[in-house]
Amino acid sequence: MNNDGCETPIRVPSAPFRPGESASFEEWSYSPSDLMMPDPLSCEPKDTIPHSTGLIRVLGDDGSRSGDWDPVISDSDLLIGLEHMVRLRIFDDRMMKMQRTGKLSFYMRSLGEEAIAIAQTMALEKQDWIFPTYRQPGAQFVRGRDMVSMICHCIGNVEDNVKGRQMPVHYTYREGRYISVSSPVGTQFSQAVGVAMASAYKGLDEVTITWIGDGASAEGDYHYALNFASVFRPPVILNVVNNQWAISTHANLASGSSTFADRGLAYDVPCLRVDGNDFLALYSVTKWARDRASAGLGATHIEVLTYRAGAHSSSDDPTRYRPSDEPDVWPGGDPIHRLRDHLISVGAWTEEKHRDLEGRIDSEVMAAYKEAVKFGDLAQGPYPSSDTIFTEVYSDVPWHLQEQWDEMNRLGGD
Amino acid sequence: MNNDGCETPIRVPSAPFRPGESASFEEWSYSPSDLMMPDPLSCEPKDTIPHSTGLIRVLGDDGSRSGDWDPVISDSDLLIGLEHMVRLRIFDDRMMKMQRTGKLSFYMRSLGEEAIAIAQTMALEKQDWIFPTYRQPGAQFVRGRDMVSMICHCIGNVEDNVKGRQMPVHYTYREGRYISVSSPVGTQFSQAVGVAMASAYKGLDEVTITWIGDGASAEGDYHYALNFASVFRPPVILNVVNNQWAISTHANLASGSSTFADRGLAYDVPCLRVDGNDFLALYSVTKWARDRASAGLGATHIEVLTYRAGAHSSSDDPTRYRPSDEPDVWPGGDPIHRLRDHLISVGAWTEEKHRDLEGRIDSEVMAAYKEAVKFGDLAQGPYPSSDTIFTEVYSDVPWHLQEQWDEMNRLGGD
Amino acid sequence: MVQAVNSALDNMLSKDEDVLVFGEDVGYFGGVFRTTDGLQEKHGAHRVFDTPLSEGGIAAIAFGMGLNGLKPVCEIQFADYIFPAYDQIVNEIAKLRHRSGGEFWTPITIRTPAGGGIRGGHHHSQSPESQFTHTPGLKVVYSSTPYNAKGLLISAIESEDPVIVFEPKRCYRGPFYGDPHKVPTWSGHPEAEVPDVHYTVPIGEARLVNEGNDCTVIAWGTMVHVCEEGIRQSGASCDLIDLQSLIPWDREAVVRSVKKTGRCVIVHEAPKTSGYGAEMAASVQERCFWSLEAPVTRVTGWDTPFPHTTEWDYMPSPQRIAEAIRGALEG
Amino acid sequence: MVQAVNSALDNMLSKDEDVLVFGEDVGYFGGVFRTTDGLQEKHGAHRVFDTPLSEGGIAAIAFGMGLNGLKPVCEIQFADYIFPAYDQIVNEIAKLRHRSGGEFWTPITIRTPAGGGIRGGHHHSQSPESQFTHTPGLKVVYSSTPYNAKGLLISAIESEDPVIVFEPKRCYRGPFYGDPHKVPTWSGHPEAEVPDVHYTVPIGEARLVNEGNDCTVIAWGTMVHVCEEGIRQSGASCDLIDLQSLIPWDREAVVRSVKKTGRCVIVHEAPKTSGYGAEMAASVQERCFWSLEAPVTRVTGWDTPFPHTTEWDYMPSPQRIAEAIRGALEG
Ligand SMILES: Cc1ncc(C[n+]2csc(CCOP(=O)(O)OP(=O)(O)O)c2C)c(N)n1
Ligand SMILES: Cc1ncc(C[n+]2csc(CCOP(=O)(O)OP(=O)(O)O)c2C)c(N)n1
Ligand SMILES: [Mg+2]
Ligand SMILES: [Mg+2]
Repeated sequence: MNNDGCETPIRVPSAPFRPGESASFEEWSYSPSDLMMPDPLSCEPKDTIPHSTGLIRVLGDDGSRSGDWDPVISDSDLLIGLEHMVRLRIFDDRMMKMQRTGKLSFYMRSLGEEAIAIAQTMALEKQDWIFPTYRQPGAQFVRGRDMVSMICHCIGNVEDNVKGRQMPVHYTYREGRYISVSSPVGTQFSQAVGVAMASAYKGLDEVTITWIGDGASAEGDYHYALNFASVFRPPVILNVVNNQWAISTHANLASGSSTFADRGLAYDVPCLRVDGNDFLALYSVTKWARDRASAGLGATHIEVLTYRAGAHSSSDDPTRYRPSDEPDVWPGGDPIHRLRDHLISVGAWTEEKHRDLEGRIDSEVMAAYKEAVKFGDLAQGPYPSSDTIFTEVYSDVPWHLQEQWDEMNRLGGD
Repeated sequence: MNNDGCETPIRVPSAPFRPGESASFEEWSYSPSDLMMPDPLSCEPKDTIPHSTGLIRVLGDDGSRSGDWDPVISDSDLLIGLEHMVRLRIFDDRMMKMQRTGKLSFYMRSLGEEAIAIAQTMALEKQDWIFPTYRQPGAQFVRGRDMVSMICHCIGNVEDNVKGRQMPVHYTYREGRYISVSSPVGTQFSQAVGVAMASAYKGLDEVTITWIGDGASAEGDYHYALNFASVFRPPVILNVVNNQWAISTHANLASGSSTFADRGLAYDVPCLRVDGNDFLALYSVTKWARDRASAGLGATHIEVLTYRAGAHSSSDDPTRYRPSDEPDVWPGGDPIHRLRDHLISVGAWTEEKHRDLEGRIDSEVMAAYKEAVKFGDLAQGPYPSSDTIFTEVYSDVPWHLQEQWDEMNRLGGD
Repeated sequence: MVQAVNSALDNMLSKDEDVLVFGEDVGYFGGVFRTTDGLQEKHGAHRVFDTPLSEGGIAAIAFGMGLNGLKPVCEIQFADYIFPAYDQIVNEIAKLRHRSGGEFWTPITIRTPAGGGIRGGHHHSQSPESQFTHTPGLKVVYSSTPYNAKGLLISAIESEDPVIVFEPKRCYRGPFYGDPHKVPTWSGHPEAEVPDVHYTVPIGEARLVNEGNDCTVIAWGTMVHVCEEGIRQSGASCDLIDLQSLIPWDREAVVRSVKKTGRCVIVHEAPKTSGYGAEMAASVQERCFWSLEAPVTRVTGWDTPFPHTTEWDYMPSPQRIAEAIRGALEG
Repeated sequence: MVQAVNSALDNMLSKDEDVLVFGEDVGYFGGVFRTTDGLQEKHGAHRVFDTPLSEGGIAAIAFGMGLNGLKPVCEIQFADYIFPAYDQIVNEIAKLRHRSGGEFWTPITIRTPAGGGIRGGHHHSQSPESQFTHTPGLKVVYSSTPYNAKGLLISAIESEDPVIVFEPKRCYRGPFYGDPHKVPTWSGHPEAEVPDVHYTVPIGEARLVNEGNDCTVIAWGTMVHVCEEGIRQSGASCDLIDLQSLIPWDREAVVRSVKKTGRCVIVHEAPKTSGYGAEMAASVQERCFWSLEAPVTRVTGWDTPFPHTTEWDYMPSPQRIAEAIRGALEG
């Protein structure tokens, strides 16, 4: 049946395409020359009205870079970004395979969204705080995290720094100022404002970046974040990653509005809408937002337009709720291919080098994986000791936990 | 000390004026001819951009009515509205006096905001649902509620239809489709969307109107209401009453934005900002919103700009946090005087008639009050029987409540 | 059990046009646990639909719909995610009838999959029933089998009061006896025969799963099955009471049994402190003190967040239950 | 008591520049109960400030500030309004240290006035402590006098863990002995002498208010004073334990006393079912079963919303407490 609500007494919107239909999108009319870059330090929120409804792009459909937002970044840095993206994709593929064999309980890929956290983190300074959801693991590569340690977390072995307490992909990496991922969606968005308020209070040049999904932006925390940011103007970058889906729920059901970006304007916060598969544009808007934040001008609200090319998670089967060709016909392209093709077109890279890179990273991931499983995996153990159930609940172990801990051990916890 | 945060590392905004300073506002530049009235049935949300930043007025500073928004309403209906406003003000004054003598535990006036619920309810149909906060009691007069019964609630006697369970001013009046007031601020805003969705589902021509304060608009429920309204487009009228204060907290601290009205645009909902002390303008925008709702076009978001002329409640002393002259210099005027003067200027009313009206209503209120106290008051009792503690918690009385009820009676509850 | 829930919803959607079903991913897709599969197609998108990802908003619109004459049944995708709706539930939904002097009420049903055993870690494993049992105005039920999952849900939807319905997600596909390496299905289980037609399991009635004389074991949700195994391992002869309804609970069944056995062990997954087992233990000793031959004890999750890899060391195991029963017998 | 709270905040603001104080109306105005009066003027608006009316937002920014090295102390204006922040508190604040393998933590303090006796009706009277005691990772304290209000608050702020601090608003201006017609002030009360300087009342320690041999009475908040009067009326010789800390609670003090007296009555304002009295009763009978000569009983608010005009029939009265003590003595 047609679940478009127009014929029903109550209006219930629907996804644009459902299985059995064939998805088709109009070609993008957005081009890199559409939008000027306002001066970050003198820009007023209302100056960003065009930026909140248009789309900031740097990489054109032909792979060339242009426009006002074209950032200053060296090809060698771009190659680093490309490498991280390739790394993340291969890493994800490996983990997904391992999930199928029971080495992990669960997995979530960043497929199609690799550019986001990688480009944005590269645009920040080392002291800046990253407050991610489960789809920004790539930031850790930028911050230098050891892949073995990431895998140890995912496979829940004795070296997992989360100590087997949370599901895979709930990374924490204090050294890289990458804040612990939590499952309840949205909560980090408002918390990040507090992190940034503390930086401001201490007078430090620290910016906090955070993300929320198109789906999760319906939570109260979204409103808290924007509103507190609008009142206290802390140095925070608030990204809504609109990948068009929240599990099976299309963004049409997340909001009745056309863009997420423009929501920030009502809070008197500048708003940018950026092509989330365009590494250069992401880098550029993030630098712009950081410049403002660092100058004491407060938050920037960014809609990152992308497409969740894979399943929501290893538990999900998107063919049940969207046409299987939808990812392919979506006009935003693949973020890795787009940056690769650009670098090739300017002579900084070649197809062959790319294949070599993929090969090298594949080996790197395999090696890391082999190293990690030495410490155990979910299928076989060893797991973190069951003692980790009782530690770090509090800063100390209160008597009632100690009593229960003793009881567990008496009854033969390991 | 100056608590303007500009000199502090963290930005903390302040109220524009504090005790010891003298308040001054610019004269309003808004005039009734500023804004056109778009056709309610063809208007797109973005057509209301000017209406969300300007101010819809009908009554000019000179007491004349004009402009596109001037509604069709007879002078006799306006006189009814005037009478209800006068009634509410005198009622409030009486209750406040009685509060000081202990006949009520607590009271909240609508001083300066009398026009809002009265004009808006008059613009609706009988079958429409009123979902108020504590500052819209006036709607009950429009719906014909007996004043004695309202007083019985406030003084918590045996005839209180809330049965002594909630504080004064937490009216409920099912016959008038006036839904029970609850203390947690904001909750009614999102609930009202559900009430309206049910009306739509049943295919009835019923519209729901609700209000939220400038302060309370920071709660998650505000976001839920707007977002669900934007997705499901039920027949609901969502008012933010910006009376500039939330207890001691100025609207500057409720939001960083300039108007509350324009927030709805980001949810693709038409937005109007209206002079909340202008009876005619309120009536007009509400009719406009109802026409849309009733035609299946969904919600309208309205900022009602007014000023809380009195204390927050009987427990509050506003001279501690704002200049005592602030209410007087605020340029919005007094809603009763403005309508009175208009009606006098068109020859439909006279000063003398107004004084007579006040006298008559004063007697009416006194008579009602005397009638009500016959059933007891908070100082002397009798109160609703303590049995009312146990009834209507559930549709029946489960055994554990029965057991406790028996225990109370055994121990000498009355 | 998934089909039983689906069947309850299907029956009620067919029987009463005031029934609506909604929540995150429940519409087109049919729910992440598939409990609403096919219902949108059958009953229409105006009756079975997806909502924005906002538990607070879901509860709020349910409140309003219930107030305005409908019987909304909403799903919170995981019980762990019910907390953004906590204010709407405990301050608003629970109190409407009372606060309005009986003028308004909102007879809604909130369904939510709860409990551990699916490697869900901190936030896909919690069993927050006790945080709702402290709120007057709410009824709270917790199913354990396909039969009572359907019967309790229908009772909840038909109730004139708001009801929170916990469903043990670990048992959606089969009972769980405490051994993670065994994955039995429901087929052949006596409580898995679910009539297609409308029937109810009344709110307030417990189910006697097992009869015995040595000790009374009280449990709900997944733990009912784990207790069966625990009792077997203990070698004792026990009454096993599946409470089914937490508010109101079945006083007669519990008191009768404990007066008979003189001993009582209460088992639940949630942390011990202030879990619903505390209320059961407090009530049992208040009502049966002179019959008790040993303290009432509790076997529960530890007072820590719910872990991921070590969840089998967290959830009450048959061994722990057996040991507690033996402890009770020794007095 | 208001001054004691104010003094604690003032001491800590002076001592530690990482301490910030904020919430609804706490800045310029000094709080609707005046507990933060004068602090903004003294310490600056960057350290003591008003926030938007959003309890969820307040808790969330406190989380972030605590994570980033500060010691935020936020106020929820009434405990009834803490529920919009419930998700941030129970799913986020409580679990951060554990979930991050100890990499991050947020040592925040949430203060909130709780309890009845001020004619507050449904939503200005609730005492929701038990709804926080079920969440591992939180510490929970409940003051009753000026002395412990200050000492517990300082301990909370200095704690490395998140602490919820309930303050009995009925006692802000004076103790309450259960007679609404008498309004004593704190002056002359032994626990009202509050040193200006920094001192602590350690979290986890109870206070023995009264010593006796017949029965142990356990209470917290306003009820401590009502119990004094109830004990007097009962004519019995009782240990009166002011629990002060609910998580963790003082096992030694409670067990020692009940083993001595053999009888125990627990008193709180919140509804009975799943109130913290359930945990106390369950724990006491588990730990002291063989010493008990009567069931542990509870005197509590009824399992209904909190009423307005009839609140004196709702809150435990000295008479009800006396009757429960006599009941315990009769066994
Ligand atoms: C509070 C809460 N409610 C529900 C869920 C279950 N859930 C996990 S992810 C998800 C969809 C999120 O969609 P979106 O925010 O768009 O992020 P994306 O997965 O697309 O990156 C849902 C409903 C959750 N984790 N937290
Ligand atoms: C959830 C919640 N938090 C706090 C309060 C306490 N409180 C009552 S009214 C109020 C201020 C409301 O201001 P506003 O929304 O602007 O409405 P106004 O009083 O100006 O009409 C506050 C903080 C409450 N009632 N509910
Ligand atoms: Mg998404
Ligand atoms: Mg206001």
